[in-house]
Amino acid sequence: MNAPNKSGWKPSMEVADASGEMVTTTGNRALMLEEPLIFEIGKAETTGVDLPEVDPAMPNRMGGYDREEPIGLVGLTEPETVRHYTRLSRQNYGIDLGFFPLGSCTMKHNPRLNEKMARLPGFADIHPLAPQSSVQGALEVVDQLATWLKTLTGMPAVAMSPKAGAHGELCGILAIRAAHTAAGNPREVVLVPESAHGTNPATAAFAGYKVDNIPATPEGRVDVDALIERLGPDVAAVMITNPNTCGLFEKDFRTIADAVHDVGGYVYCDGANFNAIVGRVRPGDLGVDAMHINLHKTFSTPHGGGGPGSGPVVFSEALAPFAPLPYVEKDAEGELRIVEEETTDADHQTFGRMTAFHGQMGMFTRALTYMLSHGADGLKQVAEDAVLNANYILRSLEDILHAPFADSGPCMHEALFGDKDFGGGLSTLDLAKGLIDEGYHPMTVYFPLVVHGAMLVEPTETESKASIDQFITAFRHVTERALAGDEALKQAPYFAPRRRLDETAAARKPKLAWEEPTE
Amino acid sequence: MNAPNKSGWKPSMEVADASGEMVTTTGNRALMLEEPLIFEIGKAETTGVDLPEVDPAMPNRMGGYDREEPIGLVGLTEPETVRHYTRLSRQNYGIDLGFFPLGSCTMKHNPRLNEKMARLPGFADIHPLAPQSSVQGALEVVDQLATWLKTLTGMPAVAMSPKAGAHGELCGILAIRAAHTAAGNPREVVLVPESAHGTNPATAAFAGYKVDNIPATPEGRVDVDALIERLGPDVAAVMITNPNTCGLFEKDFRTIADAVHDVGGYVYCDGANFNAIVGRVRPGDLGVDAMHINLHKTFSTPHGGGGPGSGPVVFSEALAPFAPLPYVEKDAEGELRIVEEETTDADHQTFGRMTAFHGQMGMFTRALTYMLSHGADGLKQVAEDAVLNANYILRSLEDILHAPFADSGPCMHEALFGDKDFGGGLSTLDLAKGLIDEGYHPMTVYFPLVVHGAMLVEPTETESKASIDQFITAFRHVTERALAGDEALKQAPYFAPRRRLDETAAARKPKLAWEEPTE
Amino acid sequence: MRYLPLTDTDRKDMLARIGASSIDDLFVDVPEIAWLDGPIRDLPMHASEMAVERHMKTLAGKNLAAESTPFFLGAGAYRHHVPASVDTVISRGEFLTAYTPYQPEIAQGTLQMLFEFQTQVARLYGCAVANASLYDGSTACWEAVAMATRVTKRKRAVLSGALHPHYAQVVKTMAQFTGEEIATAQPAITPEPNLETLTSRIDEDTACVVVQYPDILGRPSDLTQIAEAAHAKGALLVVVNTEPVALGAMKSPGEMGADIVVGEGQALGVGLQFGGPYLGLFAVRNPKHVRQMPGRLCGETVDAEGKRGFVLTLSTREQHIRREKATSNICTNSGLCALAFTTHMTLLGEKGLRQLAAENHRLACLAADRLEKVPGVKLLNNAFFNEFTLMLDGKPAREIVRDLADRGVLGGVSLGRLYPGVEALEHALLVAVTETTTEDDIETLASELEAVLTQENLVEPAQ
Amino acid sequence: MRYLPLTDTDRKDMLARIGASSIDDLFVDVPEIAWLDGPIRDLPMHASEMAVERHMKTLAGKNLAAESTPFFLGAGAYRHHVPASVDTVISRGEFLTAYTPYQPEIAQGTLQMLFEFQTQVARLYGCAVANASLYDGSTACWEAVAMATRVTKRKRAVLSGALHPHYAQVVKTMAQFTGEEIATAQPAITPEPNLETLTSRIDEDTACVVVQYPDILGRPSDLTQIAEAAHAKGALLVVVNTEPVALGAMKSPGEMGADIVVGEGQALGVGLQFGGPYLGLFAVRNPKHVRQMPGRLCGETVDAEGKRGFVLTLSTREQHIRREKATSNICTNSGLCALAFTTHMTLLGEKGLRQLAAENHRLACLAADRLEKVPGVKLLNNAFFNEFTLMLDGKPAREIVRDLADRGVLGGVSLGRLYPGVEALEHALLVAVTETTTEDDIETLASELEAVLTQENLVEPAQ
Ligand SMILES: Cc1ncc(COP(=O)(O)O)c(C=O)c1O
Ligand SMILES: Cc1ncc(COP(=O)(O)O)c(C=O)c1O
Repeated sequence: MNAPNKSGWKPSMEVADASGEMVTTTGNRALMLEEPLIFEIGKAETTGVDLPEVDPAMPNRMGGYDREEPIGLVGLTEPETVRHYTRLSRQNYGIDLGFFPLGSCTMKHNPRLNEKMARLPGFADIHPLAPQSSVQGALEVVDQLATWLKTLTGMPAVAMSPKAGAHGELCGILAIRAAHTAAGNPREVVLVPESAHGTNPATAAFAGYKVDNIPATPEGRVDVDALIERLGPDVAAVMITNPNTCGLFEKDFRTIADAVHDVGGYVYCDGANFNAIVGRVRPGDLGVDAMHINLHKTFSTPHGGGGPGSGPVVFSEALAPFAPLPYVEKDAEGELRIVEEETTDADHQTFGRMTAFHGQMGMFTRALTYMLSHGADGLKQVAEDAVLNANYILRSLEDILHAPFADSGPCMHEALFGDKDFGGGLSTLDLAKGLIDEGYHPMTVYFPLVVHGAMLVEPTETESKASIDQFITAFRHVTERALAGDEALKQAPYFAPRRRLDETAAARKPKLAWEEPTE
Repeated sequence: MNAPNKSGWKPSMEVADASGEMVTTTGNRALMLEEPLIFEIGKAETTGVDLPEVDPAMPNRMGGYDREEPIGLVGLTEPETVRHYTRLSRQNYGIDLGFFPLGSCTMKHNPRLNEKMARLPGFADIHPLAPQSSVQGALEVVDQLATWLKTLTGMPAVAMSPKAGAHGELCGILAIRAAHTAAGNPREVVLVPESAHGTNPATAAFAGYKVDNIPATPEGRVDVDALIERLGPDVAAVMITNPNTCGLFEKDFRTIADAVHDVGGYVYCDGANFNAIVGRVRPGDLGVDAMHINLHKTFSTPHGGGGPGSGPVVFSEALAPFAPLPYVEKDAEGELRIVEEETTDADHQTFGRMTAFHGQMGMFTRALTYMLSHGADGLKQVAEDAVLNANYILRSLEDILHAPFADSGPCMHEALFGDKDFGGGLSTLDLAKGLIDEGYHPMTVYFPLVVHGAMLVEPTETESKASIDQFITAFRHVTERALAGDEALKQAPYFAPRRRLDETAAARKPKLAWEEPTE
Repeated sequence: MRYLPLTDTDRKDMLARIGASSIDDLFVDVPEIAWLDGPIRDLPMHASEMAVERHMKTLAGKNLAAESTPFFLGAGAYRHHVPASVDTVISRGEFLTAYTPYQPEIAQGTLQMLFEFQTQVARLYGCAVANASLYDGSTACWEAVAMATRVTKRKRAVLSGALHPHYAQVVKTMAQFTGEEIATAQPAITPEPNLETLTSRIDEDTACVVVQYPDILGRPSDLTQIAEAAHAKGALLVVVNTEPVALGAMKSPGEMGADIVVGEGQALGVGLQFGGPYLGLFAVRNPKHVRQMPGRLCGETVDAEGKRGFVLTLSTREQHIRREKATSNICTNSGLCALAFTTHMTLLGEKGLRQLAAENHRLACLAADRLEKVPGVKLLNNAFFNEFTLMLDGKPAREIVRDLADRGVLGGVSLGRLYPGVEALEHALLVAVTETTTEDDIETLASELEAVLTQENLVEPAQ
Repeated sequence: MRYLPLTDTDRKDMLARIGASSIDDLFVDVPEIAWLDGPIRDLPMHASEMAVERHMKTLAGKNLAAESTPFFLGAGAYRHHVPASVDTVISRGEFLTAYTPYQPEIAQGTLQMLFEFQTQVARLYGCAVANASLYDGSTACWEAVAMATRVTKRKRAVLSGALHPHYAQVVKTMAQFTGEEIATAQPAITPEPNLETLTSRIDEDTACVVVQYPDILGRPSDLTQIAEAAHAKGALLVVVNTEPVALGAMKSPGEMGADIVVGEGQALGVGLQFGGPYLGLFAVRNPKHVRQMPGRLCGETVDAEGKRGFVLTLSTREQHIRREKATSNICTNSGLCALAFTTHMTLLGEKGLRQLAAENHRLACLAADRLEKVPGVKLLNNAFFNEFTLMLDGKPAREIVRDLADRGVLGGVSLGRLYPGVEALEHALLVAVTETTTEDDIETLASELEAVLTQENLVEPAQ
């Protein structure tokens, strides 16, 4: 492992300590370790598994398609493998390490019981096409989770197969499109607020719709008048995030929903922020027709550095018949079964299949475990504590930072700030990088787009008051430096595994796979 | 978590970066995070478990011994707990992070299959006193492991219950004492070489023997003449480590053994270094009467920051009858059973019980998994690679470091150096601390006592050549600085979570438990 | 509650700081109509870890785990032995509890692993560039079709009849809304795929032709021939692979001229998981196509001190920058599954992957030979890797699979399950064999299959 | 082989650098008589992970796991629910694969956790200082006796008859070699321990009196009374506890005057593990005794910059410094088990531990009430925490335990197992009840016990 001069680290780049006296030749700094690429340390002939040697005389019935050229892979033994990934992992920040207030992403604690349950062979080691009598327990998980989701949202139906939030959005919009099509006209436009997450317009476009933006009011909510103004027979749906990405509850959601329904449109609610209201508010009571739920946000399944997620979609009566295949239902004998075939009665006009199998089972077991752990009372407390923590942060920083919607009422699960008044050309990005040095993962920056230099801080309910207090202290400190125009902030982070990375260079001449250096 | 001003970190102790420009208020340095004590962040009323509230009206049959005063414990919720220990863990070095050449400690890779097998409920969730018919698989593990150990060592018997190496030594010495006692006289003295591990003399004394030292020859082996000279009817046993703690094979072991046997004494071999010869040499062929095997060294069970270990002891025919209780044996029907009662035939004159139950089952499953993985061929390769790596290090550093036994022949599993010729008052300790900055765990220092400023480097077989090459480069670099008397080394480490710690102050006024600060 | 650190005192103090008199004050913006008092009814209250664990274990206990039975299912999801260290790696909190690497200075772990993953996938597929993962093979397949329409500016996709039917359905589902025209067919039950029929369907309007390799019946095809036919008409060849282990023994699609190669990666590192989460792999042979790719891409760069580092790059293709003009709407992908895959692949390496593939093929040959000997069973395939199609006499294969399950054998996937209602296919059984299959398992399947087939032919069942 | 990174090329290159012509050259110092050619016979060759996993799972499958059956065993090893996060913590490579913290600058993780552990144990036991762990409760018990002889410079130890017999045996084993005189007795089967008998055995030569609390029959005793009697003669009181959960409800030994408190810690975090690895706890009430303690101690200090940090301290007591004059020969202890214990204890906290203890006692009371109703069963104890002694009519309890096991119930530990051959004790059954016991389990035990006892009284067995 760690051959000299193999990593990006060049021998000439010695590390100096504060006094400038101490240097290391390895590039390591005690427990902050450099690590080369597997291709720099692995070998084609090394392997970390023990399998029989390939016998060329063995029967070959592959039809003459033998792979003769080297594939170009390298192997590591198990000790090298464990060390490689352990060293890499130590260059990462995670919730387990500290506060991770990434707004809109809901970085809450991932309970370890969930992980343990998902690994039971009875869940992890069953095939999606196994005879259904042999997987009744798995189907019960799907069914119980579906029941929780329907009850919590107050909606009559749920599609379990979507693979993440954006896939759920797609599911919802496709159901809407199918419903319109069944009624004779798919319509053309989906209305999306300016503050919406990028997946909303992208999804609508992916499903073949034109996207029209709806402006926000100065108080950070959807401009209801502008929206109603825009409604018409061409509008297939509106997609509204509630609580919205400014962290506010859309008070007029019901009014909007009624107006949309009046013109024959459907209401899609982006439920990524359901964690703020779970157990306290049922979207079904607000006129929602379809809403995805990110199990990896509200229901604590881990983000894993970018997935997997899971995005079940709850549906109103109107859209339920159009839900995708497959789904789980109870037959006459009370046995659960997976419906995989299209049927063509009025109750079942499915828009089809969105993915090969039945959804993110591994996430279902985790989410159900989480729900059973909290129960109805605990989930309500989850929403309340998440909202309390966010308001506490909002009110503890509004005096020093620009808080554009501070007067719009309490925030929900996240607090939004802007970059006004920073000195010396300093930006939101500089403040974020300053927080890295303080031991935090920065908040979401430059989103939503409606606020200049946006900083979206979402604490979640799994953060203690002491943790939040320390964060506020650090955040105030870095903000003061930004306001004072402290030049040093421009170079932050100083202590992370890497200083600021050149993203422009990366995009200009993309290097997306390793190649043997030509020497 | 991480309340400000709670950890040892004082707000005044800001961290400065290399340029002296960047400071943090939290004391954190990006991913190197400070962490307070649980007593500073936990609360008596906080808990990370969900159990029913205590009902004071509930029946109480504890006889009036209710605990009325507060215990003084604090709790953390699960998110806080996982974060607390994750942050602490990141202040630790382990094999998973990098090279850990701690001589005599055999820090080899801990295969993850071992961990997985040890956690199977069929092994982890069975009671030591469960009816024996319900734990036949567990007894098979003990029996199979015993067979491996006897076969690998070429010895006829093995006691499985000792809990670690030192406990194994005790087991061996007690058996020797029992054998002598049975023969009429326990004798008085145990001979121990100067280079022996501290547990050897401590054990002999713990078992009621006087300890006499045997000197070493200039080539780093036991002085055979001096030893034979000292032999007599008062000598109960000699304890010899082979390969010894200078990393050399005791060539004259057999001669010594014969001489000891001639005066009616027994030969105890400290088998902590069995990893150097496993699969290649059977101690039984060398005249050993008793030898412990550290499963946590040779057979890869993890050290866990100080244990648990496991120290089975193999016995010669002469000592076998005196082995401790309990042991596992096959009855007439081929069923395995645990023998817990003293019997009094010639074959069974047990010296008694050393520990409550049957030994370190959790380590047995791991060690057996390891043995089955390697097989007889793999274990031989283990020894060979361990020895090859050590000699490679010896020969790559002997030109620059004092290598007192470089001419004594090849080393076995570890290479020993001394501190001669360092400049500027620099010591072995300074060199060790310099290696910390380079990203390594230092070798064993100041042991064995026979070499001044000893540095005992044990690479083990699970290190790649690239890893060792990089270590050699770094070690040479730091050595050059030591030879040159580089003052900066005196302050190392610079990059670790802590700079050098004041051990004298710790011992002078011991603070061994947390106390609420009186303010 | 064990996951909620705030104490009642904390809550009171915090409300005071906020200036709210109760938590309800913070929900004032919720219209009255949506207020609930008390926890939502019809749901249980919170429970201890022990109680929840009991509940979940009871459910798990109602499933027949593959490890505890002779097991021959494939059809797009393969059971391989996953080394224990893979779970160690993906359980590291720093990987498990991280988000998408938006702050690269403290996400080099995820980023470097993705760069390595991309390189491995590209090489496995014989391509230039792979992305950082999509949801699964089936959605990757649709993304490939969509990309092909962007690249060629044509709207028609020709799907091989031997493409996994679920994949074909996903493509058709999407296409019905977006205006692509999808030409598809049912698989022809023949010992070798009929490439002529397929290539004859390619025309000047064809954006791409989509072929599975090995196909749903386990048959390999000469992709070179299809590539030539497609390229001749200016169409792209999209190749789908559902068993990456096959590419440890068989020529890569890239080598044979595929333009886009997509697939399912669960076979390495991820496991069966009842169908998800899985791992969508996506690669292109021509680096020029990179800017049309969907999903995240990790690229190499340097930091302010000149040290090598990695970042997410070319994000102007993506929804968070490009919104309605993005190449895909995907956001969260399959990061942790990619980590599991890359860890497993690193453990294998070139040598281990080739050995693994050889061992799969060896056992599959053994199984094919043995099963062919069962009266009433015919082997369809001329060639296969680790999965093949058996034609069974008597009742539909779907029922035979159930009969086998009643005897404790998970004997394969019936085409009847995959193509419900299609009579022509209902006697076909797909049998997959991997390194986890023992010779005893094969023997058990053979004898139980024989028993089931024989029993059926008796007038009065023996039982 | 998967754990060996050297390639044959590496080996050749390295031999060349060393100047050896073959690996055998490096073993020249091994005398010929001990040379072996080829791998040792009679042992299998290396095997794949999959093969080894199969083998081990087969062995595991032959054991009846406590989780899968009504389970009532205790007698020094208790089954409690261990939160899932404990395993997450102890599986962190930085903890799992570290050594004893000899280099404190890069071992603060282990050191701080040990400091916290010591504090928790000291408080639980009502003591001033606890060490960083010993092997298990039984060896800790011997260490306490040995320490008492050092402190008092006397050689006689009085052991309560109701001390766990294995613990008493360990003490006696050691004492036979080191010259201590051990006065012991068999437990008297009485509803309360007879302290008079015990205290009457203390004299001017007594170094310590050793009492278990609650004792082997589950009975608590008034330690204050024994402490007074001991102290009156200048002897120390050593108290042994095998169920730390009890101290969440019951007065601590330290509060009642114990001088040395030792015990088994497996009940928290560690699990049953068929008897090991377990966790020896060791604490002293009087800080003056610290320098006579065995084992490692972690202490607070500061680093060169004045930051708080932790180190192993007072090592002049230990074997690696003091050699034959050390207070104990212990080196490797139970570090990772201490981590499991402290993590579990941190999750519990004062509140959770008290709740856990209350729940254990509640269920134990329920069980005692129910089991007493079984004909032929009498409850011995006047008082108990979560374990009590039943006196059974008919055949020896040891056989009844086996009969129950045949019926799938692990019904308790018979005194016959613990004191083989002692007739006076053979009808006693120890029954332990924890929070993992359900009311159904209790009902099952009651009815099966009734069935077993009844059956036995029939002339012809019903079965
Ligand atoms: C408001 C909002 N909508 C949608 C999404 C997309 O969800 P996913 O990433 O699961 O596809 C996100 C995720 O960041 C989000 O924050
Ligand atoms: C040579 C030697 N002997 C004995 C021991 C003691 O073994 P343990 O720590 O398992 O008690 C050690 C451990 O370091 C050792 O290196």
